[in-house]
Amino acid sequence: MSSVGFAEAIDDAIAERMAVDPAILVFGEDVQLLRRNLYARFGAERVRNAPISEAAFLGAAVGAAMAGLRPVVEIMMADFLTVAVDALVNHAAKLADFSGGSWGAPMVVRVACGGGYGDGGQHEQSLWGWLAHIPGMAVVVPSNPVDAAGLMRTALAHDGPVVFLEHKLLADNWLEALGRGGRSGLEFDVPPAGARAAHPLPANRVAFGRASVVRSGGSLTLVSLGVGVHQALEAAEALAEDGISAGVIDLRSVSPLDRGCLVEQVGQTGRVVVVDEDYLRFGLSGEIAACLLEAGLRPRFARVATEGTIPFARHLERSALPNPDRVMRACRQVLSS
Amino acid sequence: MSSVGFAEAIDDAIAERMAVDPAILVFGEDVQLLRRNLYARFGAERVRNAPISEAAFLGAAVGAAMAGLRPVVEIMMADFLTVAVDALVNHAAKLADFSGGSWGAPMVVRVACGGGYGDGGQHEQSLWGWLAHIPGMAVVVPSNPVDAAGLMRTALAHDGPVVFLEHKLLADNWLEALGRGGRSGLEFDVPPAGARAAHPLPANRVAFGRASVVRSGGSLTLVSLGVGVHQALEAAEALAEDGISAGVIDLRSVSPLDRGCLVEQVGQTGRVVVVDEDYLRFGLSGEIAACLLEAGLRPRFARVATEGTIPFARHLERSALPNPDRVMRACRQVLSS
Amino acid sequence: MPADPWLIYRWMLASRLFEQEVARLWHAGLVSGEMHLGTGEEGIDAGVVTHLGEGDAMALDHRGTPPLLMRGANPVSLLREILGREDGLCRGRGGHMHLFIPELLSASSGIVGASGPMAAGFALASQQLRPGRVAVAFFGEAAMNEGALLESLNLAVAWRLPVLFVCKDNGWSITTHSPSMTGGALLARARAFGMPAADVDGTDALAVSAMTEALLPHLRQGNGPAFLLARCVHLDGHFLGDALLEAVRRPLQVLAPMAIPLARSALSRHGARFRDRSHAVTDLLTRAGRASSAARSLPDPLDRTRRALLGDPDRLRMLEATVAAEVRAVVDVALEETP
Amino acid sequence: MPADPWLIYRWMLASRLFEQEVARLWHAGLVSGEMHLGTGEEGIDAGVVTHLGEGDAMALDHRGTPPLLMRGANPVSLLREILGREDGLCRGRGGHMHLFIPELLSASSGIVGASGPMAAGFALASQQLRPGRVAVAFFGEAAMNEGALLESLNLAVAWRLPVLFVCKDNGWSITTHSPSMTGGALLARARAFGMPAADVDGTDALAVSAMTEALLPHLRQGNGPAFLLARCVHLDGHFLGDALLEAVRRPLQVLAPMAIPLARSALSRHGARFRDRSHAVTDLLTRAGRASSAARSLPDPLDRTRRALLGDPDRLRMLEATVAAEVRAVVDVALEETP
Ligand SMILES: Cc1ncc(C[n+]2csc(CCOP(=O)(O)OP(=O)(O)O)c2C)c(N)n1
Ligand SMILES: Cc1ncc(C[n+]2csc(CCOP(=O)(O)OP(=O)(O)O)c2C)c(N)n1
Ligand SMILES: [Mg+2]
Ligand SMILES: [Mg+2]
Repeated sequence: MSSVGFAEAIDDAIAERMAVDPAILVFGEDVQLLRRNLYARFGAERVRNAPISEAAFLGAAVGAAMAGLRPVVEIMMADFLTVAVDALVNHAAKLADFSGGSWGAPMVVRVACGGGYGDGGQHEQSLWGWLAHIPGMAVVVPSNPVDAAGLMRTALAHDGPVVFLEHKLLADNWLEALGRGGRSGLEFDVPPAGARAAHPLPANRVAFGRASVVRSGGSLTLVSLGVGVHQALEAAEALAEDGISAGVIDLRSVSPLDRGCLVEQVGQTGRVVVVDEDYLRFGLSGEIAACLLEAGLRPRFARVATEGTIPFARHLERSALPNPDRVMRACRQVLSS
Repeated sequence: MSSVGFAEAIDDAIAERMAVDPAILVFGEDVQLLRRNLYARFGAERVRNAPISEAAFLGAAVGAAMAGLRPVVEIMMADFLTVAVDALVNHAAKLADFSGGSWGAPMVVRVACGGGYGDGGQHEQSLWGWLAHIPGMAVVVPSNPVDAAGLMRTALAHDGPVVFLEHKLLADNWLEALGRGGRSGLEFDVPPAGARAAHPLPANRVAFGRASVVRSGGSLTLVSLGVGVHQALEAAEALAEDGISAGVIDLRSVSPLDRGCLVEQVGQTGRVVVVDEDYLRFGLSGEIAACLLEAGLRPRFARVATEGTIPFARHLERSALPNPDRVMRACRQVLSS
Repeated sequence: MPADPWLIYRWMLASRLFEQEVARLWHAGLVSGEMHLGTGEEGIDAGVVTHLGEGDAMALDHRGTPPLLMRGANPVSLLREILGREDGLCRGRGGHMHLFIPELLSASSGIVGASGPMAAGFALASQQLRPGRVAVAFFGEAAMNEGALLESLNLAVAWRLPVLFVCKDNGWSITTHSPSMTGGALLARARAFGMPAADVDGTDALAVSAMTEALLPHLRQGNGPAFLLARCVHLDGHFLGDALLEAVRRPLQVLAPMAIPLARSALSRHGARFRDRSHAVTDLLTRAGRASSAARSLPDPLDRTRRALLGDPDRLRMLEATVAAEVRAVVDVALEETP
Repeated sequence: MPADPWLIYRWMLASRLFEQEVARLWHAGLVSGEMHLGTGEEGIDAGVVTHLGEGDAMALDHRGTPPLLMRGANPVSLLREILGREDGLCRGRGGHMHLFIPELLSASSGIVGASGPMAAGFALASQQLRPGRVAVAFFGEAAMNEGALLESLNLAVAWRLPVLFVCKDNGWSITTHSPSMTGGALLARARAFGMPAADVDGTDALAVSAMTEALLPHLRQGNGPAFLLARCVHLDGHFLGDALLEAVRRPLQVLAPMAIPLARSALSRHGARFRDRSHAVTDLLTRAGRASSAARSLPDPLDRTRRALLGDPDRLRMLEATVAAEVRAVVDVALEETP
């Protein structure tokens, strides 16, 4: 059976829309090679390499979006957003509010994120909670090719800025370039169901702010996104062997956050474990806690996230990032308390 | 009785240490005028104006700190950190971890923050939760001159990066320059106990990660920082008239966060309202919720924070930022639920 | 098409009178926060903006009011925005630093340097959707040290974007004398990024206009960006209530309260050598004077342009009366309560 | 003090052999993640670093290993760090892009352009605490488009900081040909910020050394920064496993799997005009060739320096044998298990 990879699914969704919407441009560092299939089809005007000037070209994406284009701008890694984040925080995200609703910046910022291949703490951050803190932009994090394509379709129809984060363990081209580098015999915890899907993919959109209950379960709710979803599913399988029924929510979009789904699921189980590859504090896991409390729930709560700078060494990295063992421990903790 | 203003208290604490520690340098845009008392005493080598190049001079502060200086670097407003935040996120905050503990960057980033004087959404952000999301740096937010001086003393002895946020409603020089501009008859909600304190100030340090219980109360705990503390106190006073005893915690430092104090106080009251001028989602208020749940508490919870871009118009701004009315409503809500 | 001096003067005057009203309202406490006026830079704004037309875009800095007025923005809704009214241009959300008019492809930002990338983006859209149309970036000379702006100079060259970078050089960044913080010369800096660059006396609106006219064909023909450096003075200082300017205008009121803590601090035990301290104090005391003498060193651009029109005094008087009446009417209407 | 070619060659060779070992270990799967080597830029590194001494600082980019070795870093602990061992230089936390040696005032960063501000900070500390000592910033030519680096050029001039900006120009930014994304000329760009700038053939270590020697007094005497532009080639491409380089070395294996989707995409309905598509495909197919012919256009800096030493073949043979033995020993010791 033929299958589609994660990055390919996204590229195809973009190509689909580029073919009918001449306002879509793709630009960023090395995109002519990275997105060579788009380049070969749409040419150098619409698929542009950019200088290493993230502040300028992300800022230009905002202006371009305001003036009638729909840019898909690539920032190689979430870590590098730090040099350009003003364009998002003070411009793209604020435009609709500042202009009293009269102007918008329909743009997609496509960014590779996440770790698990030993590249060190300036190249493996996730930062989705950090980005979502700023009101005015959507932040989405697909966990599989079907959702990735569906979310990209929505992003390309959205009327404001969207940060589209693709995890490097799922996007095979990134993992190949940054982790494997043509070497064979290396091991990465690539979740097969996250990295590839059956061909052809469904052609639907995935709405922002709609989580997906990827496994139902009555005694515990795992909440995650990106690669974490697969770790959560793995933990849920293991718990099932002990007769414990754990549900898993794939958030898919961080902002907007599907509070309804969270409240409904956790309302049934009374126990929640958040699996979040972004930093532990002042981020997504906290927001979920607050949402549940605000809804009047009083759940048992634990979280598995990244506590400090991600270490380079693979064995240290493994325990710094969420992993199935850590998830299992957190589950046992909320089950026993 | 003579008194000391908020900014003056900070300047004095810096002068105190500059007099004995030649490694301390102050730099940033316009600091020769902004910190003219330091300039007049310590001269142009140690109090330096900088070009409008925040990324370069904040980055240079990291290098300078690594090479033996202790810079106090000023970024005019928290909003402008967006153009320079890479120096904090990927460099200052990661140095100790990256170097395996062998190197540190003792530096203080002094930043004006907060709103309440009608300056619009690119000049009134707080962003402390956003900054605190990144592990590896301390983030402190004093609510009065005594704590401001005490926290600055600690910052100047700290072995890593510290972001020191001073609220513009408390720092009279900022409010004068940006809000009043020499005009008389304008009204600002300046909390008197936050803006000035009796002279002389105590000479002690205020430790990071130590909240202060500024009012004790058994039926509800208000948690805040900066100007919000005074709004919380005002709400607590009003509740007292209805016979409700509300305690108030002044966090003083966001990172590290005093989880112990939070758990102890909320453990007693079972009800908590967070008053946070930073953005509502994925920030401080969520982190507090998570800390309480992690500690096994199941409190009634509400939060008053900034939900969207801060509007320019004073009346819109007032209801976008936390204010005593909003705090009161949240208190009534957790009391009635 | 060579500039019409009458039109240019008309817009300069309208902008000046409008901003004087803004200042009055601000001083009266009806406008909150900071207030950065463009008074003194009207020669640059008018010289450039009068060359723009349908489909051309503008990325503005914290002094966005004059270019917007000159580009034909509705002055009533502009003033209402500045007043923070919900019937203002941006429903009171933006204020004077965040003015947005999609129909005019014009947007401001309070982040120094942000107009560079914004204009590059506008120009990219022109290149793809509206060939021949250009984008102007307005910014001050101190913004030329901001990374995003420097990057945008390069980006515009690399992508051949039709951006006219207009650097309004008043020599000051709030209280800092810009040459003291700027390496090399700005014109050479722009040229080194590979674009044509010219400088002009920004108090001479007709010269600015002529230079703009000379540069624009390069952009409109798709050859990439150009850079215009124009000197000016901000007559009302950095912002209203500017301490430096006030120190000159009302030395006693401003300097006296500073003097005691300053002297106390300068004379404290432990600190720099005496020479360094006295240099610092002298610097503080003379900086205000330097700022104001710089101001006096350049003519008011309005006077200068007006002189070119003195040959027809009747028409001039008429024009001035009309513009004044218009601005008065704008203020009256803007201040009206809406139902 | 004029450079000792023996010393320079010694360090170039040590670095080359060390990095070849790193490459071997990386290919064997013992090193994780990306691997950016400095092979090919040793002429620049050695020509500069051999002029540094106690108190001088280095801010490094993603190719930090050669300068650190040449500055005297412990090669065993360096290699262990690259291997991700807890007995490595940074206890396995950093890896090859994040190498830190406080005693040598040397720090790396994987963020392009970050070495500029970092070096400015090091130089500020020199100015205050260690007059006469300098800081070197190493970076690639494409980093010259990063705002933070551009700002740091200006900052160093404004504050007269003793920074030597060393731009290692290999002409490529991963798969992008740098001239296509860079406006103007880099030497002029640096000069326009107001600092002396020189260029040199970076494959000629002795020329680099002489030029560095000529520039450093300016810095050590407190006159501010200088800029050195040096051409080079990265013999192992952007990083190990570099697709462009591999496409040249193993065209069938690399290009074949790309060809089918590329052709399918280039021939899809809806898209650019045929001319644009064919231009894109040709560009992709020839880019690898261009990268490799650029590589072949410059000599290997080691060969070149070695030629200067052929007059004393015995000494040369001895030196090479010693260095090789040293590096072998380093690898052996580094790979040992520690108790
Ligand atoms: C990124 C950023 N840094 C600092 C500021 C504060 N600030 C506002 S205007 C200004 C001076 C700008 O000088 P210049 O660019 O010459 O423009 P001018 O005000 O003289 O017209 C500064 C430092 C800001 N708004 N944004
Ligand atoms: C801010 C930032 N943007 C992008 C990258 C990804 N990146 C790493 S190296 C590189 C190319 C650098 O080119 P150059 O500066 O010429 O150095 P070279 O690799 O050729 O030595 C890029 C784009 C990064 N690490 N940091
Ligand atoms: Mg200026
Ligand atoms: Mg290069």
